[in-house]
Amino acid sequence: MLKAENIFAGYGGSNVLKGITIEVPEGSCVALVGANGAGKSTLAKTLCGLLIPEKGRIVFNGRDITGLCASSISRKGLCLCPEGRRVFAPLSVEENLLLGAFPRLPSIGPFRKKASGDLEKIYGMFPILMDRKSQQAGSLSGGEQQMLAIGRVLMAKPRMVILDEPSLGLAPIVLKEVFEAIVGLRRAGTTILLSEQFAKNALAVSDRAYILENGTVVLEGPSSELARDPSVIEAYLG
Amino acid sequence: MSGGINLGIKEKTAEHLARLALFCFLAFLPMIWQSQYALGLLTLMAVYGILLIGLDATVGYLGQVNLAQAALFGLGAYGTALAIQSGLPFSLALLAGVMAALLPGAALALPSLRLDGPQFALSTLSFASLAVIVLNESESITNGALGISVPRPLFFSMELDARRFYWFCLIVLSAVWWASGLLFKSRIGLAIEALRDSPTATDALGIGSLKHKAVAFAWGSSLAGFAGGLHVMNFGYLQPSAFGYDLMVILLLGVVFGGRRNQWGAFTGAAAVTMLPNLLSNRMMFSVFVTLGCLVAFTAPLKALLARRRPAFSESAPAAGMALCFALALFVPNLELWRKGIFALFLFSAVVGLPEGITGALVSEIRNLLRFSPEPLPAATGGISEPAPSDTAPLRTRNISKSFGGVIAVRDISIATEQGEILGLIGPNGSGKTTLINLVTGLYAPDEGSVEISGRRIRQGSLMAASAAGASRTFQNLQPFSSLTALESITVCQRKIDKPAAMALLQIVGLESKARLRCSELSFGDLRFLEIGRALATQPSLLLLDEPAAGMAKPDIARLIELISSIRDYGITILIIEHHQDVITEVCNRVAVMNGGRLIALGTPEEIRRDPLVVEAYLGGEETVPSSGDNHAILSC
Amino acid sequence: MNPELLAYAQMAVSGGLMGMAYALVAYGFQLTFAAGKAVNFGQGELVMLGAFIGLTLTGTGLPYWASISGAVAAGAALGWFVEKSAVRLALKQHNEGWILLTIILGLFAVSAAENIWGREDLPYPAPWDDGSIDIFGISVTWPELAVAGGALGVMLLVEIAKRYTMTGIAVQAVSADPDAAELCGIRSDAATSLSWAVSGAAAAFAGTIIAPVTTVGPTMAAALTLKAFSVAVVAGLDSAIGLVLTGIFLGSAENLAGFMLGSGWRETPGLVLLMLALALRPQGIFGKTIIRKV
Amino acid sequence: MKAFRSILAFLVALSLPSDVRAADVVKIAVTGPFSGGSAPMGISMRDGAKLAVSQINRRGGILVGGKKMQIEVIERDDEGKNDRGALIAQEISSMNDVSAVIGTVNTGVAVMGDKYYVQKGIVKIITPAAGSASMTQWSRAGAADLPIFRFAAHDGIQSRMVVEQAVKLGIRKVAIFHDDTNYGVSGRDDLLFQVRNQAGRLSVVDIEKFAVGNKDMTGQLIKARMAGAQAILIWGIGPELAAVASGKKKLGYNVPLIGGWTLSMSNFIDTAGPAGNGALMPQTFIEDLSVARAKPFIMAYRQAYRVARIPSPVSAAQGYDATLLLAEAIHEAGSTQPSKIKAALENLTGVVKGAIADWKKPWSKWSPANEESHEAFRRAFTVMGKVQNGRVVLADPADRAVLERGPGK
Repeated sequence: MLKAENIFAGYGGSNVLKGITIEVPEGSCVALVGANGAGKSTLAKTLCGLLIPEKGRIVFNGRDITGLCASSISRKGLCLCPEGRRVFAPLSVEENLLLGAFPRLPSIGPFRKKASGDLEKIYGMFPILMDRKSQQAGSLSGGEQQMLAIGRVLMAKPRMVILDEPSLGLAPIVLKEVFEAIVGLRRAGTTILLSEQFAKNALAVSDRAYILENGTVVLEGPSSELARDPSVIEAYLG
Repeated sequence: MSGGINLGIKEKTAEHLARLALFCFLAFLPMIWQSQYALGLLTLMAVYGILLIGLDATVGYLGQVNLAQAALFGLGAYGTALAIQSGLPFSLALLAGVMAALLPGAALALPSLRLDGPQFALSTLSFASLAVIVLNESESITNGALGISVPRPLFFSMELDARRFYWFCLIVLSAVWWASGLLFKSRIGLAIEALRDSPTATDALGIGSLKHKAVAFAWGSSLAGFAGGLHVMNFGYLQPSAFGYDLMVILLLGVVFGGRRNQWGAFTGAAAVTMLPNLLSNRMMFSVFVTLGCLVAFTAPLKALLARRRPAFSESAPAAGMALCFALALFVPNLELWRKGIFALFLFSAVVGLPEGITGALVSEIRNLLRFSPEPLPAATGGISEPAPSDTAPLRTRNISKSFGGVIAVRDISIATEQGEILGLIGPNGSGKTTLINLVTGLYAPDEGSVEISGRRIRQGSLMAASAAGASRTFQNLQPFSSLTALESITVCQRKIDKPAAMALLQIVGLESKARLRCSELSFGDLRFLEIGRALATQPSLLLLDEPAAGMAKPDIARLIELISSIRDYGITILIIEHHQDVITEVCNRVAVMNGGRLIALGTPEEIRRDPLVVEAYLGGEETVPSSGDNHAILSC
Repeated sequence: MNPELLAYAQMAVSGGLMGMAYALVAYGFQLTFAAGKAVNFGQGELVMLGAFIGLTLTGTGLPYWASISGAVAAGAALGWFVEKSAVRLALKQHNEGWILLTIILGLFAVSAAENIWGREDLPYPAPWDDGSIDIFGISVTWPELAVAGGALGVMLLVEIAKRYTMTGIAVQAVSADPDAAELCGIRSDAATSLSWAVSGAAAAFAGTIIAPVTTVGPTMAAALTLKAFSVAVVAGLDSAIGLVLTGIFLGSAENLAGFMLGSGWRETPGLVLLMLALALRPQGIFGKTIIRKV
Repeated sequence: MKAFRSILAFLVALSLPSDVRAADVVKIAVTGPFSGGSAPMGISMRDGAKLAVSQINRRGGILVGGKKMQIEVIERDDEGKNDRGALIAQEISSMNDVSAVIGTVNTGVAVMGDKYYVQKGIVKIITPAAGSASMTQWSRAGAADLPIFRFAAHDGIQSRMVVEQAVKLGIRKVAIFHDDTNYGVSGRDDLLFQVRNQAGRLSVVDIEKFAVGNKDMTGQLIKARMAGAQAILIWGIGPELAAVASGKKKLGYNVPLIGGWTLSMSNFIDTAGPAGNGALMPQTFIEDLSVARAKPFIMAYRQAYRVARIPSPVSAAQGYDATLLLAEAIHEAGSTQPSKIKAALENLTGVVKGAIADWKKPWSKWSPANEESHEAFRRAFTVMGKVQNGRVVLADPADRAVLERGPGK
């Protein structure tokens, strides 16, 4: 479904990613694991068009999407749920969700009505969002914001979702709910690329994983094998 | 380093020689070009030169769009005119002009210097409008719209005819040029440049911002007043309406056109502003200029087209502007009627195509063609200075908390450091580490709790206070002073410029060979080291390093570890946020672990490694992952 | 009523009505500021061009409403052009060049207008009677009422569009977080351009409703821009209602100042208020505070 | 390189002392605001002057010392800005081959620039600037010899007529309105002086100032009405005058509006519309085809510049007549030298048939004690005009004789 070959990318001339190649098969859940600063978020941004790679090729669903802007990539069905949630703070929860479905909603007219079915599903998945639907997104707690961010991505009915650090800054109890949501997504057959600093969690929910260090892939394989590999733990705690 | 002819002299010397040649030429010009008109133009050019060098202080060096210069110019002119009317001699009259601009300028500076960008522009704009209104309405003093006429006073019992007056203006211009160059190469000037590049870093390093901004603004205002005084002596008649919006726009654009942050640029701008209205009265010459402009403007897009790529906006827009000018030159019967339009087109092309102005573009051309000998570097002596020993903890936080829009970033943290220790601060991303440092250094005011540095309680939300108490920091997202060299980045942070000591610091961070390079030319890793050097230059007792190893290559990390240990050996306390475990294990005496805004563990690196809470925080706990078998909401996506 | 008091009331009312025009132009600033933290220092010139284009279209015999629509469309195109040619590049480069470029474009607009329509102030015909109506001794003209009504109407319309259309919500999303909006499939650039186009349209509309009161000339809007800036800064660039209130207040205040201190001092309340606001509350009376990030 | 050379050539050309004068050309300069707020006046004046030049050139030129010489016009736009005007004066006065200058609309420009002409002895005919200061500065400075002449009904005359008109209408209390420019403020002072001369027959109950660009005069008008003014005497430029007229209409404050000649400008008449009807102003010239003397000029102007109406008829006619007078002086001087032209202007012997009048010795030898010596217009040949349905007509039909006969001094 998604294939990135030999990606070099970074900010202001310095390359954070130094030749990364990964592949995400359709219907699978692939994890990107690595310490902070290893380049997970940079890779996620590059894949979905927020960063233009210096070198390399990205193919999604059989089409070359290298160099396309983020909105076009998102319209093609590859959606990123960004690091730090990035909900639209001044807008209401429901508006945030509607924006997820922006490309397929009419710009004027009964867009709420058209999206109501999808909204129902999201509210079914995250009942807390239903209670808060007319509240400003900025006033939600961190966990609620993360739910909202995931919900927003799902509204787009993506073929594939990249989840960038969904656990960022969340309390453990809240984490559980987030990961439940991810497992739910998987079951529904959505292809997922999960970039995650909590290796155990990531390996537990994914089929395959890539271990990143310093902008390169140092280890890859089925998640269950990697979870048992002592060098993974070593890579984390030094 | 590119090739080119080696001149064998220093760039500074070459510049001095060029300037000398220019002034000699200007001084002799009235001898060969004997016309009252020419003299009038030249005098006006010299006066505008002074005015624009002043304007460059704010527009160029401070990087703020200042729309008050024309009004300050007018105030200065009125000050001088009124002083002459009341019988003051030449020098006192000029001084009165300077004061008449400086004092209102100061009144304007106090509120507006804290502002940025459009807001600064707006406050100066409204000041300018107010000043013209006041001049026009205070009929009893300024004679209002009728204007005032004054004779040129005697210059120490000597009568200045037009030519002598021109020479006098030239002398003043050269003095102002020299002084301005000196000011902006001094520590104040460096601080101002640093401030433009990163106000956060200058605040955090205690370089001080408001004071330096005020100096630059005051200098600019005084020059405006001075120029105003000369202006009224030149023309002998004043009316408030002459100092309105039109003049303001023309002056501003003159500086931008000529090139900012450079006295040559201000002078070029003054020449352009003076000569431009005359350009249109000679059609032949105008056509030549436009043709030339077109040639220059079209090279960039043509090059792009030849290289088979779409020309960028900054390449095609100037060409379009000049083409439009060309069309006007061809088809418009009376060019005078299009004066503003033509002016606008020229400027548009210049601002888009030559962001550094005419002189900026020329200077870089010259640097390509010619090679100059480098400035000699001072020998390194001195280095890190040891903080005075004290009994109080270098850093103590008491129950501080901070939340942003519903998300609690830091909750109830109390830490204390011992003198000369390295305290590591680790935790997963988003656990609140940087927020904690921002609270400690005063960037954020805590919602609750207090911070003490070396026993001094830090005023809430004040970066300067933390710096004054002896805390100095680096930044996770680099905050380089891009337009300064590595050496200048260090000296600007020193309490008093001490180049040998700065060289020594560069040596310590391993950048002595790159002392002359601008920060914009340094690599990411070099900048990280430079930030540490910068922080050390403030002679801190507490050093806060925010992810110093982020983005560094392996060998650099080894160097960093060595550097941090050696800094500690001087007795400086260090608080370090870091993700690289090897850095933490090798240098830290103690490690504090944060998760979800809380402090979850504190101990030696060994203890921390074995702490199950920490392991869980980093790797994630089993219990957070749903067991397979649970029934979940299923989406039909 | 006491004639003196009546005079004050008269001044306050006419000022307040014209203050709505300031609010409308300031609203144009608010739209573009939300979209990309930039404002058009040549907004006044768009007002002027809008008025001239409206005048020309009326001159061709088009009905009044059609000519206004034409002017508004042209204003939208011009606003879009300003963003494309002056603001976009400079904002990407993070320098203050855009301030200069918008001033320069304004300068060119004035020059072009001088040569196309002449330098003289021209009267602008309006379909309503130019007489006045008397309300408790205060005379109000129809063109003045049209200014107030038109300004309110346009702002209301745009606010409704912002809240109750998907495009409007998307534009708000872009101003909150352009990258995140891109990730939702919203073209941030297009949304920013749209904001500038709407801002230009509002300016042009302002021109067509102000012109019957003030006449049309190349320099008609120079003073207006400054006042609109005052309103925008004093109110803050977040709240449309704040702009209206501040506009009315400022319009009345300057009329009363002119009346009491002499007409030369008319402009001063706006300017003093602007300086005070910048010094004491840079985000504006109705604005929100901004958090600095490292 | 090419550009540099042409710049150099330009500089050299400027610096050459032009002894080598083109033998059969008389150079005169026309300066004024051709852009900016006063442009309608400047442009009308310039076009009037150029019309005269083209008529003279078509007839073969001026006969100077037995030789026909063509007139060449150098145009300079001072934008109505003082220092720009001063620079232009410096430029023209250092050209060395310019015989005379016609122009200047803004009094401030004249005050700042004319000294350069005086230094070089270059003849200048000021038109249409009417502000008192442009001539009084010379009498005050005690200039013994002056090459500056004025060809406009100066504010002294105009304000006297305005005040007399108010008295004639039986008005006792007036308000003075003026703009905040040099022109408006000096007009106010002239009006106050004239009112004082009326020995109590008239009193000023209110003085109101307005800014250029101000379109809402309600406040000023309310104050004037509260003060009980029965007429408004006004000094300003077109658009703002129109704002006063419409403000009066809005408030239903129907009192006469009497002011300077600028009330005849098209931008007042058009902008004010019906509200401007009845405004009274002194005129040296009225664009009225039924006046036989004016008709040829009006027709020629309208044809040459393809307009249905002259933007500022007074400026145009004054520019035209001033040029004719200058040509006559050059002819009588028999030389293109400024000093001789000046002497000829001070003692013109021929009669010049202009659009405004038949001019007989309009100026005399300069005397610092009496600025009138270099003023061409007198009270006697200025009439009151009145705005009526978009045109200026004679306020008193009896004055037609003045226009037809012309003053003839």
